[in-house]
Amino acid sequence: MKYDIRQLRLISNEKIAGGIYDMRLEYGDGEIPVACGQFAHVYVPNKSLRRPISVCDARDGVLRLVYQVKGEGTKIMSQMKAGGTVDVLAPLGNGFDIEKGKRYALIGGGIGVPPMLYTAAQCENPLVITGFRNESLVILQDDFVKAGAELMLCTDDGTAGRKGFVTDLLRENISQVDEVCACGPTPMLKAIADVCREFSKPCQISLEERMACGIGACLVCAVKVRKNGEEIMQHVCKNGPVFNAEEVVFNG
Amino acid sequence: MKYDIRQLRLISNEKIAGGIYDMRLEYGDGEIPVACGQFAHVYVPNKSLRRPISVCDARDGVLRLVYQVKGEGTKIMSQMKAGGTVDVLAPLGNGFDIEKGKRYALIGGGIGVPPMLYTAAQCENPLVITGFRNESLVILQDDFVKAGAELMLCTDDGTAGRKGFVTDLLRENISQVDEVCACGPTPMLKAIADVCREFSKPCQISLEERMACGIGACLVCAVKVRKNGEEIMQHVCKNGPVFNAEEVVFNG
Amino acid sequence: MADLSVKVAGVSFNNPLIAASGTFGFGREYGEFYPLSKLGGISCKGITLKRRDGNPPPRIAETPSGILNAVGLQNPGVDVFIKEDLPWLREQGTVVIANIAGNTVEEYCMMAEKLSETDTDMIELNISCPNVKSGGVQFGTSCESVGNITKEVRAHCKKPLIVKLSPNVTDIASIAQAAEAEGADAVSMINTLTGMKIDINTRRPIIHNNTGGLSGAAVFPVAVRMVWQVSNAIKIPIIGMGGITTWEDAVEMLIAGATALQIGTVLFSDPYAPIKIAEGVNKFLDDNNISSVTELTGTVRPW
Amino acid sequence: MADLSVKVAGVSFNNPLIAASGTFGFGREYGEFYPLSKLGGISCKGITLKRRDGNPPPRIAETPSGILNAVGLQNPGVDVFIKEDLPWLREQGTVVIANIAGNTVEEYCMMAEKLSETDTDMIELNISCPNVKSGGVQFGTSCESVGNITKEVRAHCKKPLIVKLSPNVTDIASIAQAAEAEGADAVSMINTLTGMKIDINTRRPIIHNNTGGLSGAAVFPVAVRMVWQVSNAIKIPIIGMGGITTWEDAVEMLIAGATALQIGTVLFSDPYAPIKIAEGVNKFLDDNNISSVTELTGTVRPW
Ligand SMILES: Cc1cc2nc3c(=O)[nH]c(=O)nc-3n(C[C@H](O)[C@H](O)[C@H](O)COP(=O)(O)OP(=O)(O)OC[C@H]3O[C@@H](n4cnc5c(N)ncnc54)[C@H](O)[C@@H]3O)c2cc1C
Ligand SMILES: Cc1cc2nc3c(=O)[nH]c(=O)nc-3n(C[C@H](O)[C@H](O)[C@H](O)COP(=O)(O)OP(=O)(O)OC[C@H]3O[C@@H](n4cnc5c(N)ncnc54)[C@H](O)[C@@H]3O)c2cc1C
Ligand SMILES: Cc1cc2nc3c(=O)[nH]c(=O)nc-3n(C[C@H](O)[C@H](O)[C@H](O)COP(=O)(O)O)c2cc1C
Ligand SMILES: Cc1cc2nc3c(=O)[nH]c(=O)nc-3n(C[C@H](O)[C@H](O)[C@H](O)COP(=O)(O)O)c2cc1C
Ligand code: FES
Ligand code: FES
Repeated sequence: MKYDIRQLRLISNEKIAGGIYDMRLEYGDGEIPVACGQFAHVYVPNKSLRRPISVCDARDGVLRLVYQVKGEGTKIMSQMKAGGTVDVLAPLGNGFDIEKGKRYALIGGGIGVPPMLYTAAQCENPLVITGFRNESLVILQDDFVKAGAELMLCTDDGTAGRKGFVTDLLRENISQVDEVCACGPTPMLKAIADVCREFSKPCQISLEERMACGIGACLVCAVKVRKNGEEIMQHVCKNGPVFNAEEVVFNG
Repeated sequence: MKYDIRQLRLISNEKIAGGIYDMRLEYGDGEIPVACGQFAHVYVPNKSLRRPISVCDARDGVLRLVYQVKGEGTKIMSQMKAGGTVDVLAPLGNGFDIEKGKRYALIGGGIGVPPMLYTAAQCENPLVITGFRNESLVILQDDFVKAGAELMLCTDDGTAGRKGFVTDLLRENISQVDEVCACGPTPMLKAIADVCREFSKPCQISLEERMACGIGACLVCAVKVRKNGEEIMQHVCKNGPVFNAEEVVFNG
Repeated sequence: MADLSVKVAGVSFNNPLIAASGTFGFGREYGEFYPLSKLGGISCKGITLKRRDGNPPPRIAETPSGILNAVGLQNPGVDVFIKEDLPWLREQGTVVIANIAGNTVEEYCMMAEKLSETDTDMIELNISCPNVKSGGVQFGTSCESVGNITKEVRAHCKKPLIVKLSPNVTDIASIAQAAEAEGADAVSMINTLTGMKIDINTRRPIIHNNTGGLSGAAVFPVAVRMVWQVSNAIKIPIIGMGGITTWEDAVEMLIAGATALQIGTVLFSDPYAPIKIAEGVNKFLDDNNISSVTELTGTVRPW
Repeated sequence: MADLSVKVAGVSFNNPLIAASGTFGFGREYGEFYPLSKLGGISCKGITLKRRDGNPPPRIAETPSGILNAVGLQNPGVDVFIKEDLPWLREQGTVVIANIAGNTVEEYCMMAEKLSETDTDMIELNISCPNVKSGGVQFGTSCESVGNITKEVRAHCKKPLIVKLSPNVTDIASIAQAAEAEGADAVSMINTLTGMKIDINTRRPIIHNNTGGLSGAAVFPVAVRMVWQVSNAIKIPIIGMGGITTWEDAVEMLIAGATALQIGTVLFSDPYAPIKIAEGVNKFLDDNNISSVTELTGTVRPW
């Protein structure tokens, strides 16, 4: 059986920035069978749907989920107390494809930053570019440094790091890397895909879509992709969340 | 404004018998403005309806509710933790009418026993008759003794106190009292009403009916009563829960 | 402080929050929580020509995010209402809507006539009560009968006339059009969706009437859909209801097409809900620099 | 250990728990949680004559105790289903129900013919999908059209035929009678109730199709009521569904009149739900000394 639901013990669940929480779950012995860019589908009591949250880290037997409180479900998550258990269906989806010997630019925008941490941990000397709206939302900078990344930071308003967008930093540094992986808001992903196309660099992007089953059965999380010239429907939960940027039909 | 909703601090919420819990709430300074036989309408998170629970005691600034776990709402109540708050709409309804100088028999059956405690505390030397299905469900015996009652106990199967029904004990002792007050399952109330009629003793009974508003506005908790020869609808929450047994149309 | 006042069929409400018929009695009890002038209005418990005792209990059951009820229109009759309750209600500083139900079209007309001679502000035609054997919902489920009863009552009614629609129909927009065509000044919607709950141990329906009307948050998405469909089909205003629980729900219902709102089931867990909702709507308007709540109505931008 | 097996239209199911169409795909994914032979059967994702891409996302929203969906019948088309999915499904040791939807009556008939030549166990006529522009629910909302399509498909169908009913109607019992009269072997009910949810900040419907179908616990009381009404009106068996979440719900739906059950939305929070529900039903039967689940069907004792 490929899928597995576990009741994981909640080690800690702390606020690390404005409205952003860091949940650490005890996975049990041995290596956690999860790849960077995959996600966990988190059960929230009294809710009909689980919440998809990317794996932020999975080293040392601890599954780490960093999430922003948006609506009711994430609010309930933020109130979960250490010592309790969290019902997690993980890992799901296809993550980033990291090849040995390549240098990667890993780009995260806002709450798209967390999955880049475990991804950075799989890369050799990655260039990590993180962008946030303002200083109060900056997260995980120390973690990236500890993971051995070359780290860049920008904010929309210049209150932390450079003022500007991740695409500015990408343009300036794209010649140093072989491939780009990115996660963040759709307009950012589109812009990054454009830069990569311009410089002929392969680009992998992690998409978001509202989900139900999380495993490819209910077909709600559709995304249109172009394969061999034909437009077909794929699903963020099963075929993604990571897609080849060139294949995604953004206005689909 | 007659009605008041308070967030009361939960002092303790302990299991006192099979499936039965004793919830103590800090009401605040001064005397609690509640009469014996009145009830509290308890808010349960995520539920559309409050749960009506009789006041078991209201002395020493502590509102005490003793309740049995029946369905989802009382289950959630039983999981509430000391230190938290409980949203309580109280007091509601009309309680027992206790006159000075009269001797009362106070009869409780099963989970109808708790409201008799605060009632006993309002009476002079009451005769309290408590009945339960079996030993594992016996509650509040010490409390009645402390409240100065003459206490009798019976169980259906004889595992505690006398084997038999509260009506047996009532028949044997009815000559000692002026009036009877009772709370418990409907068949028991009917039987008690019959005994009282036989011996021409006034009888007040506390009824249960499914409720919504708890204050007499929605008309869901209807009970048929006979007043001046005419059958009319009254409401357990507003006109009751305590009714004159002679007036209640039981098959209504 | 945004302007929360709205107008429906010429009648002005201080705010769009009206207590829903049947959940608020004739206002006396909730008036012991707060001054009723804090509400936009009160839709009174459904009134019939003669006194009714309603259905035997149990009359209520709880369901996921909702409730079922089958009160069966217990009320003292229109004459007692006019004599004993209306004068008191009139003094509370809020709009008074008389909700009426009849066994026959003639009964509806007689009540409309009697109430037209009082200072009731509006009349709400309840042709959607699923919990009574005769009268109620069977008038409300076909365009012909809705058109017909609206026309007849209109001829006997000097007050603004609201027709209350049932959601238990295939095409609610056509039914609303029938009411509009025959002279309704507004529609209110939705009444309850018929449902059932059975005790698996006794195998008895929990509600003595066997079926009951479903209300509360569970039905909110259905209510929003219907309000949207109807707002695209008619020009007269809509009083939206069905599961409104939070101020966000209230804003959503207005955006879907409602001009005013009724609030019922949420009162049972929180009697203060209409006041909290009015405050929440006000804050939303202020935060978004919207000066009047009327600017929200029908502004949904469908895909 | 009670006997959980049931028979619908001559087809035997190991237990009454069938995965609901559209929530379970063609079974492959949930087959990675448990062997599909643990289920009574699988109603496959709705199939159309030609491949369909479905509606643009978002296709789902959450509501109180429920969800709205508007997938819009995304599927690979009947030929691909027969070639690529059916053979695999056939090997899983569970009953296979093909759920079909067409743009025209002819398309339904062509699919029924094609599937009649396969080893599909049963065909479920989806005339109740609220999320597609043509086809779907407009076939399912009048007695005439339900009678007509049932009759036509019946003539082309050699498999047991289930007609799936829409709850978005005034009188579901008459519609079920129309299906029965024209040769349906069973009805399944209910499909989703049409609903809507609007983002109050963007004023856009959350679901790109504007409206979606409401399912989950919120609709359970409506489903129970409809199953009860229909069971009083027809003799063919009912496959009951709509919000079944716990084993208690399953027992309640059987008591209301269902012979078998479909389980959908609850899978999204708990993929193991059908198995847990089957265990719960079994324990209930044992605790009550009932030897077969079939003894529950329709045993409600109305007041
Ligand atoms: C593959 C994937 C990975 C994600 N990783 C992260 C992460 O690491 N950290 C993080 O903070 N967020 C992440 N998100 C977004 C996160 O899932 C949503 O913010 C969250 O579901 C919102 O739930 P809510 O209860 O707060 O909001 P509500 O508005 O109450 O949610 C209502 C429904 O909409 C869904 N929904 C709302 N917003 C989104 C969204 N942006 N994407 C998908 N579903 C949504 C919810 O899941 C729920 O089903 C991810 C989304 C996907 C699809
Ligand atoms: C005036 C009054 C005083 C009461 N005092 C006590 C008390 O002191 N201790 C105690 O244990 N119980 C008391 N009850 C009964 C108590 O209210 C119910 O046991 C409780 O509401 C069941 O809720 P639930 O969530 O466990 O059950 P569920 O079955 O989940 O409840 C579903 C709905 O039915 C209602 N309901 C179910 N059973 C009853 C019932 N017997 N009476 C009224 N409503 C019911 C619930 O309130 C709720 O609205 C009293 C009832 C009334 C009317
Ligand atoms: C207990 C109860 C009694 C009701 N009685 C009436 C009534 O007499 N007349 C009427 O038109 N609607 C009646 N309704 C329907 C409500 O007015 C309203 O349409 C419905 O409950 C949906 O709104 P809500 O979800 O906010 O409660 C009643 C509803 C409830 C819950
Ligand atoms: C995501 C989703 C997709 C669905 N697709 C179909 C479908 O293709 N064909 C169909 O007949 N019903 C479809 N349905 C309806 C279900 O089969 C079922 O009738 C409904 O969801 C009620 O049951 P539930 O509350 O247990 O989910 C779908 C439901 C959902 C939630
Ligand atoms: S969430 Fe079900 S297919 Fe993606
Ligand atoms: S509960 Fe509303 S009248 Fe008694």
